[in-house]
Amino acid sequence: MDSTASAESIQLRYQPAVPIRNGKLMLWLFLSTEVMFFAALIGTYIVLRFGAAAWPTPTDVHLSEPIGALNTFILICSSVTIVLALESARADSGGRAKAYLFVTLLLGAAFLGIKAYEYQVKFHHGLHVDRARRTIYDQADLEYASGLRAALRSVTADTNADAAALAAATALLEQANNPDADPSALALQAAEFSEVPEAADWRLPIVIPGGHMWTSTYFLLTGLHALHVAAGLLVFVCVLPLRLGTARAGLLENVGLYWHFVDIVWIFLFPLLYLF
Amino acid sequence: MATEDSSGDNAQHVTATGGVGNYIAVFVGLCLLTGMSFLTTSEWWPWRDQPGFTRTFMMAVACAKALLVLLFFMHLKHEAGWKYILTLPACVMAIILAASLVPDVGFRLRSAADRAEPANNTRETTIERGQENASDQAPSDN
Amino acid sequence: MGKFWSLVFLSVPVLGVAVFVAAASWGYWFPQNVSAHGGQIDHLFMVILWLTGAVFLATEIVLAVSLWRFDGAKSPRARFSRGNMRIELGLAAVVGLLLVFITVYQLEDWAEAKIRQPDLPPTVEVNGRQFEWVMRYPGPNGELGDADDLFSPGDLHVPVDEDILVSLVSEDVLHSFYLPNLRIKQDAVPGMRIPVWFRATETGVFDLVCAELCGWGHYKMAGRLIVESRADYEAFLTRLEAEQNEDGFEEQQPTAANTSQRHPSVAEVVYRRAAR
Amino acid sequence: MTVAASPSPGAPLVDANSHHRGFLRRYIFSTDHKVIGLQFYFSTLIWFFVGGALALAVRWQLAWPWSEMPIVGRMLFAAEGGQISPEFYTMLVTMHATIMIFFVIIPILAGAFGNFLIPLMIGAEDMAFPTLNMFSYWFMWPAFACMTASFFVAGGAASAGWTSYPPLSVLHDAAPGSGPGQTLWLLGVVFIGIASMLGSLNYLTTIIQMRAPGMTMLRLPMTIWGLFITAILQAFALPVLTAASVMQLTDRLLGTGFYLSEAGGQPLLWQHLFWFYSHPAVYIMILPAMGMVSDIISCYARKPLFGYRPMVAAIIAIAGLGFIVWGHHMFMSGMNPAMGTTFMAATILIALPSAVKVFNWLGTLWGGRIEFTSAMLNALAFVSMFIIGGLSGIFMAATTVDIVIHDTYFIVGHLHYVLFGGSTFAVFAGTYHWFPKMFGRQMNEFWGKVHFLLTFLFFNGTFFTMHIIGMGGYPRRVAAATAYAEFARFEPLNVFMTICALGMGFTQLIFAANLFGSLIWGRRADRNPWRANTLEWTAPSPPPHGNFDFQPVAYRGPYEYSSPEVTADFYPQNQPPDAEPATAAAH
Repeated sequence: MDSTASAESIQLRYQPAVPIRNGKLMLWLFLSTEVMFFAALIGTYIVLRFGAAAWPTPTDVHLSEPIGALNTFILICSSVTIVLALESARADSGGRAKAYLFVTLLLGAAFLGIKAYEYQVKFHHGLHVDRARRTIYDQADLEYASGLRAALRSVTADTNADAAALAAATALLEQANNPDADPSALALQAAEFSEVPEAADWRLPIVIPGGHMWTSTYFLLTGLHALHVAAGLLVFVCVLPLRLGTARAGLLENVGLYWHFVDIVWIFLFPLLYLF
Repeated sequence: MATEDSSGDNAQHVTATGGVGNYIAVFVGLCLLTGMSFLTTSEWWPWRDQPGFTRTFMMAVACAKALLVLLFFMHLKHEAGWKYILTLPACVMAIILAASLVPDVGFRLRSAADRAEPANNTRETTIERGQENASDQAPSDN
Repeated sequence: MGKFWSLVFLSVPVLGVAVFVAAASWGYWFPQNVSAHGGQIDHLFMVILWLTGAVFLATEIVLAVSLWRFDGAKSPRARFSRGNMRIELGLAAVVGLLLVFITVYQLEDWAEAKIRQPDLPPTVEVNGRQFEWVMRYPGPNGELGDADDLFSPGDLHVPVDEDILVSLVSEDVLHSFYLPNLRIKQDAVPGMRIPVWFRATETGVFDLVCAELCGWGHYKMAGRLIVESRADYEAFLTRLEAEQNEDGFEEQQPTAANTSQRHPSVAEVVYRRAAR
Repeated sequence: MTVAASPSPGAPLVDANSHHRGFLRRYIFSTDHKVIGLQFYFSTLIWFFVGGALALAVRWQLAWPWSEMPIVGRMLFAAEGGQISPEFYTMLVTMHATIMIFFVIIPILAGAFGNFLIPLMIGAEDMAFPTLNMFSYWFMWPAFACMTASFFVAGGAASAGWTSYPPLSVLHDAAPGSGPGQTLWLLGVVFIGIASMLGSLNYLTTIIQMRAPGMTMLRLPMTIWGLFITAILQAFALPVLTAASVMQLTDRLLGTGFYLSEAGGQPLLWQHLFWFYSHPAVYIMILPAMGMVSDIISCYARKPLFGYRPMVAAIIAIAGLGFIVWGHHMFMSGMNPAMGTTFMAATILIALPSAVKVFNWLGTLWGGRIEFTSAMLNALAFVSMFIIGGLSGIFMAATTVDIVIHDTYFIVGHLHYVLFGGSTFAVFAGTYHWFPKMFGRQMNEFWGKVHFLLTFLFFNGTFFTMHIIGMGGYPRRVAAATAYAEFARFEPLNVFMTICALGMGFTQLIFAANLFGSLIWGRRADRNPWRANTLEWTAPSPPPHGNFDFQPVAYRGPYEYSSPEVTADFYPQNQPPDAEPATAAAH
């Protein structure tokens, strides 16, 4: 045929190299880029963590393994529900697919909720990335001593404080004000002081060697993973109103592939961050 | 025309899957594996004093879990040959990247830890091959 | 027009060679070499220059000749040829051998320059900071890194004809310790102590250049390398010690604290200060 | 041949309504790959002139340090008496490199030519995901906005070098532009990363799935191969840069310490991650150019490309090796020297496929019937200059020799021979070659040749000299080497280079005038003005929305020029073997 043929009705034919939908191919390629993204992040974590001179233990940084395991379990459940949603869509039962997808959405939201609770615990103990709000120091040095002084001053200025604890705080402040005071000794005393139940909430600065790098890597890895989870939830919300029959099985499959990938990333993050 | 027909139709590309029973089995397997790696933190774990082995074990468990998800939930078990082209390069590249960071970034800082200098000196590191010398004191430390 | 364009392209190899010949004869060449190992590096450069120069001439001349010979205005019809695998493989083999030669030929020199550290105590610590070099020589007890060390900014004094081991550190950002006349270049990285070694063969005053962008004052981060006889070098150390002890102020305090008082670096200041 | 009506994804072939759409949908938020390609083309052209102006300012300072710049100096730096301040100089070098690499070379090759050519050359009606394609262009705009804004914030634009090495780029007080300017720079890089990633995934899917019947992978034109491999490089390498940039952003904004040794981080970590992207990026900037040049040389030599399969293998080899050589940027960085040896071996190996490519271009020319058009001349310049750039690269690859030339002008000369002498000449060649297809008009040949000749001469004058001062050890990125006694002798050469650079800069105005003038007054072009074989020349000029008014089918490879099977000296890919001499859609 030649150029004189009427163009209006032509549908071009192609010669695809792989027997899958374009969308699915694109999604797998996208997952490859995501693999590289997380490889860079996890690689960074591994080299910085195992190269570090010191690394905090889970108790140092209030990291709860059972909660991490629970979150792992939730994500695994959500992986099952979304694959069941896909099966239902393929069987053309849109209602069931929708129900499964909704459960997946709930599980994902639960994951994020637990994550938020974990973050809140960390923040409560002064484990921020933000230096200004962090009460942990990598080492007992002059910087630590000045941080301790500032914290003690705000404690002693607090009029509602418990009398006994207040007296202890004033005594410690006197010591800390001495320019010749040994920061390590101060750190030890401050740690004991933090054990006093009434004073625990005052959050005196503590020394956790490697604490800075721990907060950096923990919040970066879990934060970017949580962003991926949130993006997945957003997609669920967009997909839910559609009619999830056979025609949408491809779409649901793509969404599922992405969600499983997010699950796999967490499967690696859980032991690396919580159990190592 | 010699070439095969193109097909962009969604319905033609539904891959066979193992069915619901299969998924439940995989789910149980994943839960068991998670339990196993969680067990390493408990008191009953016999290799508590061997972190190297414990970590290897946990990574092996994680790889097994990832493989289960890939094979069954992501249906790779049932896909054609393209699955290798689309998945292996990224995995290989990821491993190359992480592995090549280790000798340069990981080991170098490690040598600082091995020296076991006093706490105020942990920032300074020495190139591995460099012999120890008295000048390790960091000039900018206090 | 084919001949004209052929000559334009022919001018590349002709002028290219002319530029190198002219540069060599008018003194636009390597900096004067005053190191024991520099001659070998210059030799390697020349080996690669001759090899690549030959390839450069051959390819550029073939290009110009084919433009001259196969000008479309006078050729009847192109010769139909899809290529010749045997020539390709032969070419690949020859080039491959050349490349292997280049690689292997300079392995030994690389090991000498960067891997086989001489077994001697560091002669001097060179500390890069914005925007000057601070040298730290061992004091009277001959040990680097203790209280009697001698500091001197700007000039690096080394004895002639002796193996020198420089211990290279940086206080704030990346710098690069570059001695053009000694064929030495090495980045200084904060947090790392990198050994650099050389042996100067001639006395004189040479440039010490910063070769890594280190901020607005990068262009003026110049020092001088002063290669002098053993006697002059020791006289310099004695003079330096006398100058330093006149201060009186520094003798009692530990050196490290001294250093940070005298040279508060950008990194230290920023890290110390609570983040904004 | 009949048209089998099989369903295909995407819009119908020729949208009957396409001519009735609003201006906004047709030219601004268009999903048509050709419009998007041209949007990329003109955006990058603007940045090309901005980046060029910055380069001229750099050259001015190097030739006549701390002297008053005529006209411009009075306007911009009245406070400093019209002279460039050292702070401003570091900003100039940083932004010149950033703009030229991220906003000109990469988007013009992958974005402009990639978008325009991929569907046309493989016989598709559009990209696989037209809307996504549109987003990949519009994600460039936040990046454009960030970089533009960074010039106007306190402290000025980023000035830590385009490599943005920490700690200089992380510490707020370390460099003048390390305030908001550096943050905007990083955000810009992240946005470009997203745009390029969307684009490259789209290209990959399109090339894999939407080739016309008969267009097997080994019948693809080299341009498509170059773009295909480039897209793979981008897909695998870019996420690493994005991750690294995110970490630098959190270091700067949130107080993490990945790159700060005081916090237990490692400055070298950034260099590893950065070069893991940026070394493949070097090939992202050259592989499509190599492909385009292969097509153009074969077309104007009227001769099949010499060794098509070796050429494809060479591109794949370059890309594959390109992933494991990033360490050669770090030989002097304090990296483990033993690793340097491994990286050197891999790097030197890259010269092998590069040599194969050069040899094959020469083999294509030998025995041809060369037509000296502007496109051909620029493509020949690419070959000639790439030889120099490739050979000078061997000096740096050899670790020991790298000790003396690392961070000197030898490197600056080398990279400009590859990026300007290579990629930019290929961009010129591609523009002259595909302009008729883009706009249905021809560019002016006379001014094209004048532009070529002047650019070629001035280019070599500027950058060849850099090898000489680089051998002399002249360090790069210094505002003036007046602090060093050793380098004073090179001042006359600096003046010479600057004069050439100014000449080269102003020569580009000829190109701009020719380009825009030809849009209006250019001679009308028919479908196939160059008598070329590839499929894009069988579509109308310019092609309508949907590209083809017939079903393209490939019967042979793209380089059957002067084939003994036909009397014409070209044999279009879609011409059925028995249909001599009717040249399917070519008039």
